[in-house]
Amino acid sequence: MYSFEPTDEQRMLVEAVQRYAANDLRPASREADEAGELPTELIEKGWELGVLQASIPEAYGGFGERSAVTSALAAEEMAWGDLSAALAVMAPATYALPILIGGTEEQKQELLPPVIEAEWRPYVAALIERSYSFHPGELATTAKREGDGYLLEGEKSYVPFADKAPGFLVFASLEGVPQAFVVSADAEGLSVGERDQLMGIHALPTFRLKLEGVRVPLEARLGGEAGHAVEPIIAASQVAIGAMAVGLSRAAYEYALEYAKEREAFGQKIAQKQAIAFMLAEMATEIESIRLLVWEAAWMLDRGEEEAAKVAYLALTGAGDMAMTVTDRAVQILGGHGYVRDHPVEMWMRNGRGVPSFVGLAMV
Amino acid sequence: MYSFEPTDEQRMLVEAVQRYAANDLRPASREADEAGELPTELIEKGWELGVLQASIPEAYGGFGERSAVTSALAAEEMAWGDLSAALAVMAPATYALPILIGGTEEQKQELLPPVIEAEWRPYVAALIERSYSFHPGELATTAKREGDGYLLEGEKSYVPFADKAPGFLVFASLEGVPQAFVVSADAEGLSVGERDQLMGIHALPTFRLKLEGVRVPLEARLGGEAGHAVEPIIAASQVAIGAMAVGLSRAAYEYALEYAKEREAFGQKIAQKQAIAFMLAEMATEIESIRLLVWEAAWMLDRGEEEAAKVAYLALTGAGDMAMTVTDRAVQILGGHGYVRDHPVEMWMRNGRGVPSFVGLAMV
Amino acid sequence: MIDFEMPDSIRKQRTMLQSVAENMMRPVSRYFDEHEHEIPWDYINFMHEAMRAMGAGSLRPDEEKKRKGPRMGYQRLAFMIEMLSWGDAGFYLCTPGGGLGAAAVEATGTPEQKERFLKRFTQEKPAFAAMAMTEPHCGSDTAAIRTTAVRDGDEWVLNGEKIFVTAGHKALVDTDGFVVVWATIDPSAGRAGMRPFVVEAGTPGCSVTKLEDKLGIRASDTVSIVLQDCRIPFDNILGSPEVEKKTTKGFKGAMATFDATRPLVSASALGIARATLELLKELLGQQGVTIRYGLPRSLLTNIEREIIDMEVMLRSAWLLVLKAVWMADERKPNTTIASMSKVRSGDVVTKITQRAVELMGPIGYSRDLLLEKWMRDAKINDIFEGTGQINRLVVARRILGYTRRELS
Amino acid sequence: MIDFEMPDSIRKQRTMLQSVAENMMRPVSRYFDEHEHEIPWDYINFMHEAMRAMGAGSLRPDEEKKRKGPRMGYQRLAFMIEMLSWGDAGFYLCTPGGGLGAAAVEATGTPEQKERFLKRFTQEKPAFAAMAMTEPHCGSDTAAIRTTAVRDGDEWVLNGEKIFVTAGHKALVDTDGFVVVWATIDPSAGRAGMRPFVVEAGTPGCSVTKLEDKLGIRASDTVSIVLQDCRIPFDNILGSPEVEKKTTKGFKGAMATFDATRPLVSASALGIARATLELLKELLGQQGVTIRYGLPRSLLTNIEREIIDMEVMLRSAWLLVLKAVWMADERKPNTTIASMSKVRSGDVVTKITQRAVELMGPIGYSRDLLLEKWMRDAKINDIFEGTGQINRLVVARRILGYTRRELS
Repeated sequence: MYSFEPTDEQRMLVEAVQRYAANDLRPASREADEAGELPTELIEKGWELGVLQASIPEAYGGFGERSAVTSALAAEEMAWGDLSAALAVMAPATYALPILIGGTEEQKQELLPPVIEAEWRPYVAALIERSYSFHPGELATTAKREGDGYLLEGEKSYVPFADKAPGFLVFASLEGVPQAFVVSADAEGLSVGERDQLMGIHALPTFRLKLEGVRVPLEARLGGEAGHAVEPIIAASQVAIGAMAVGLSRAAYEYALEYAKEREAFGQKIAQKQAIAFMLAEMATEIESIRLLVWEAAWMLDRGEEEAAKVAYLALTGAGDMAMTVTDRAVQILGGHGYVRDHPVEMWMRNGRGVPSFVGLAMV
Repeated sequence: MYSFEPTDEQRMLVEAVQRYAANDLRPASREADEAGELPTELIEKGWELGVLQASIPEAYGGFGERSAVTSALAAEEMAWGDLSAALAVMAPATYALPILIGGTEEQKQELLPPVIEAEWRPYVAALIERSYSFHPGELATTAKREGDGYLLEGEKSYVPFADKAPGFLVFASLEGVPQAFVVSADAEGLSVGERDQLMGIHALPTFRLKLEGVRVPLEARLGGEAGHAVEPIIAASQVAIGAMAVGLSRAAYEYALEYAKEREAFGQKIAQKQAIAFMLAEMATEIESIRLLVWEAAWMLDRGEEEAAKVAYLALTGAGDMAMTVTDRAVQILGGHGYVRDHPVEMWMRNGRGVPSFVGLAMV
Repeated sequence: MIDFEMPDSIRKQRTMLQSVAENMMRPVSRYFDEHEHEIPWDYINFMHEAMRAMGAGSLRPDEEKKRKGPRMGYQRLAFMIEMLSWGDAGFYLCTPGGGLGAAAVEATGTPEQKERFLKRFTQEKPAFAAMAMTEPHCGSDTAAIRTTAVRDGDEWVLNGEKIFVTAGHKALVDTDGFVVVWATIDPSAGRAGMRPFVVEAGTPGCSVTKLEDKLGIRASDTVSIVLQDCRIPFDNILGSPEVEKKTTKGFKGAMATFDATRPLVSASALGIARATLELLKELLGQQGVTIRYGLPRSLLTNIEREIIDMEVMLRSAWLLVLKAVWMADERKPNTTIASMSKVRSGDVVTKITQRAVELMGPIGYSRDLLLEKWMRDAKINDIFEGTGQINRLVVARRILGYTRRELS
Repeated sequence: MIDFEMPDSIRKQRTMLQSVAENMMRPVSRYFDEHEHEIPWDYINFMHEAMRAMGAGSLRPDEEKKRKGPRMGYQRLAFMIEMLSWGDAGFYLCTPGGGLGAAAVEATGTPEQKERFLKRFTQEKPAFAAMAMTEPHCGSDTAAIRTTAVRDGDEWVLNGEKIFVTAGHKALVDTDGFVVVWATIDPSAGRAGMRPFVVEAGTPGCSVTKLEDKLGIRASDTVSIVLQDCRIPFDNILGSPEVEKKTTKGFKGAMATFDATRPLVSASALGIARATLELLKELLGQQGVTIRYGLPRSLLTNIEREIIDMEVMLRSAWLLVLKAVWMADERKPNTTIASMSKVRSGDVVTKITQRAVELMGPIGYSRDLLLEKWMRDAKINDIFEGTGQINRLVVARRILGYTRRELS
């Protein structure tokens, strides 16, 4: 039966995240963007909200059940505060959730508690590669079966906190099929390269990660010898990035709306001009519709529907366009004020353009 | 040196065509659309303006030099009056101009005078085929060298006046290369099929044309044994259709503009609303920019520039989008009145959508 | 709980209606497009019988009261309209029963009026109801209507002209139906003077004066109506019979109707959009063109990119419709999202149908396929029940908290 | 005669400037983007020398008077600006010479004023001029400015604050330049009271108070200026020195400046767009991706379709610019097409740059390439010299024949 009403529990979580986003993330976001880093306390405070922990069963150190819908609601709200910070706080999910989704019982028991029970530590996935046409279905990084293990070769990029990550989940092509491998930070042949210089998400440090003949044992492969399906993991990331794009777009839209109601020109508030008012109406409509699409994809993921992968992809596609259009228009509505760094809209536009390339940086 | 000013001669021609378009074509267009045919006198009156005749040198029965720029100016103006009628009046150009461009001296001397010196007679090109991905570079209709001639096989569509055409210029693939062949209406194996039922240009009767083992002599091939380049012919058609799309779009834009200045709502003229005024401003801008692109392509054609084929293609691409956007918006501005057939804008929208598919129906 | 599961009852209804669409509509779609002003009686009679048999007397969610469980009348209606419009949007508008007229009675009438006016839809013969709002001099500016209603004893005397009345001919001439006519009881009062009146078929002084020739939805009639000293009973004024001058209750009634009907009009739009997208994919499939999902845009073909964009548009717009009708069923105020759904679905269906025609080239443009018809049918959705511009205004006012005066 | 042939003189100028762009700008583009507020003196000094050597003292078409043949000063300027912006739009805005300030003097000054204020651009040291219009409380609403100019004997006393002054720091602090300040001589007169005043570097009471941190064009400075009892000579009021109250001549002067400069700003926008499109094609070419022209959209790849659409947009927008400057050179009124060119080029450059970043995926988003910088640089073109919205208003008023009052 159709319903668009979050549960009371979800509502409470969203409210808690909203408080954090409004009171902690938003005020810190500009400085973090300029400095290129986030205060550790800020990340830890977000981590303590327990979004990921609530997605992991007690058996593995958490206190709940994974719900992509719930996490998507939280992710949207956190990204409303600041996208870089949301990606930072939720970074360990990119390591933990694939293990939960595709790992063997042993892997879950061994690998999840250290991530979940501790303070925030950046165990992260390494998925993205530097190619104009990068997509998770076809990886240049390779895994080869060799003796009683696998040999990993390649280079990753956009790996958050690679400089201090204790462990990685490295995605590599094994006989043409993308598979994830657990790699410790001190594995031989693994080295952290340059920090990525990107247009946006400046506050999130991401790095290149080189894998030169990195050997991992058989049990490092997610799902063990049998491996795992990669589609649900990618879909979980598309939904997460989609939800964050919605939060980011809402931030820009709301900011532009308030500005337009304050700002006067030609003897009226600029919001009273159809040109501005219609832009705002279209932004609101776009956000609401893509938001529902993200929810639907999340709901399908939770149900394990076959179409989930497709709908998650559609949601991300729509979210990428939405984020670009909405943030661009927010800058436009602020005019010259939108172009200077006194207001956050230019940052949101820089962050927004990255949405289609961020798959792998978050999971729900 | 750059200049955007037509010559005095061009201006006079345009003015004559404009009078015909406004006084003859426009008043007749709705009835012709509903009836599915054009009064013969109407076509003949347009023919007497001599647009094509002025493009053909005296040696071949005409009285001028081909200028794609001049013809584009005329085509735009005529299509402003009515697209179907413009295509009808200029239909013989689709036969004559390729002969002028690619024919041998003998072909020109033999084939052009009967078209040019007489009253309007629908010698026409048969280029388009019924395929979703039709394009002139790859034809399903084939020509095979056989004995001392060629054997043509295939089916054409969108052939104007095929039921009364005395002769056709049939485009067929000869060893993978598109080539044009002169085919008489009474050639064996040639038969006129059903009339095409299209969304728009109802007043222009177009037909399927079947070629079942049609034999033509060697000299029927445009350019004789050596053949001819097809690119300049296609480019000439892209420019012609582009110019007509500009005329059509101008008609819709101007009509919507006048309507918006007359129509009141909420105590104001609707043109005083930014939503409407901005649409009109964008329509005007779009038309002006694509118009210049069509002109540039025509100018390149006249100069025989290498890039002409590419720019003509770009112009047609832009013209197709322009025609759809502008005519759709014209309907939108008229609202309910735009949706009923009392006003011409719905017809222009139907005609406008066809632009990307009309290459072959006109030449400059 | 956020839930996207289709209820069984809706799933079953869809299956049944799909068969109606495939068997009773699609085979004759082209015929009725080319024979404008002929009436698809076979479809009308069939639908009338079917709806009677099912106990559903009209296109309105009133049967809800009798059922247990959560209300989902508007949801059911939205799915019904979507599927009928997937079949043929012109036919859908010929579905017997109340349409917009009944929706107005439903939204603003008293229980007695509902009984009196709506029961005809469950009688033996099919009947139609229409809504008459627009006038020649005013399009979207519904507050500027000039049709007057003057009280004369036990009657109202109506004078004026209405245009663009959908199914007006069927409501007044072809069946024993009615038209809801919006008229002013006080021309000096603007919106505050507006009231809805029911004018029944056969009422002297009410005549259909023009049958429009249209771009699309040709199976459906659109007419002009002239009211010349047209007398109707006093209690044909919908709602409270007291003449409350200087309030905008009447107007708000009209608006309430729009809140209820806009998502339904949106559903109709998206039915056309889905039909188009499905046929497009089918035709391309016949040519060996398949769609790969999951790739970045830089690796897609243009057709893949267009189809994927269409799927995003269609699916996300449909969710707006679904949320809007769910809110209506839940009795939550849904003005904003109702107008959002109309904005989006109007855009989506015009874009999808216009692109589909282009993508199919010379055959897309031909009347051999229904794509070109659907493009023509589609455009009405950006226009009627509030143009895209009017609905943007409604959304903008809501999100900005502006009155009509502050944003016009 | 309709003619699209590039004059030889422009062709030569382009070749030379392309080499400047490739050698002096591109190699340090990234450096100055990442070191905001550093000044690219090498480029400035080089350009100053080069322009002096060529006898062109500023970015203005005044040298025309001395030449024979048809005027083409604005055309030359447009090509120059396009190519410099192809190199780096931030650098282009640091080109010594007049910029918008000189354009205002050129458009509204007397011959004496032109001589007095513009000659500095041909002196040994580079100098800048800027235009100060916008104020904190008003963006596009230039008629609402509050900066006042009060006559006091032989002087004007200026008070007020100006923001978003492009190159204001270079004009007032770094070189011996000037700023054209728009102020009102009669606050009750609205537009009719507005006049342009020249405030030279070093004038007491004029100070630069803020250096903006920006999204893009970081090599160029954007500042706030405060005028506090700033005294300037009486004949620093541009144009006729008589104080003509209650006419809008002053304001029209500003508008005339915009007519002249909008196509030039558009040219800058399209320089960025061309740079982007060329780099995009080059990068794709390196990956073995080529573009096929001549096919219907249904046979294109998405990349081909996007590139082709970009080429259509860029080429057609450029023709608007070209026609606008040709009209300026021909002394034909070009307000409409000047604003059209601005509308279109603002759209085109934002679309092309934003799509290019997306199409190049993770590397498009990275600062390893200049694409992301150009996307940031590009956005200013939809904002300064009249936003896209303001220019749509200008076009709409012109095509509708409406006054400001009729359409606002």
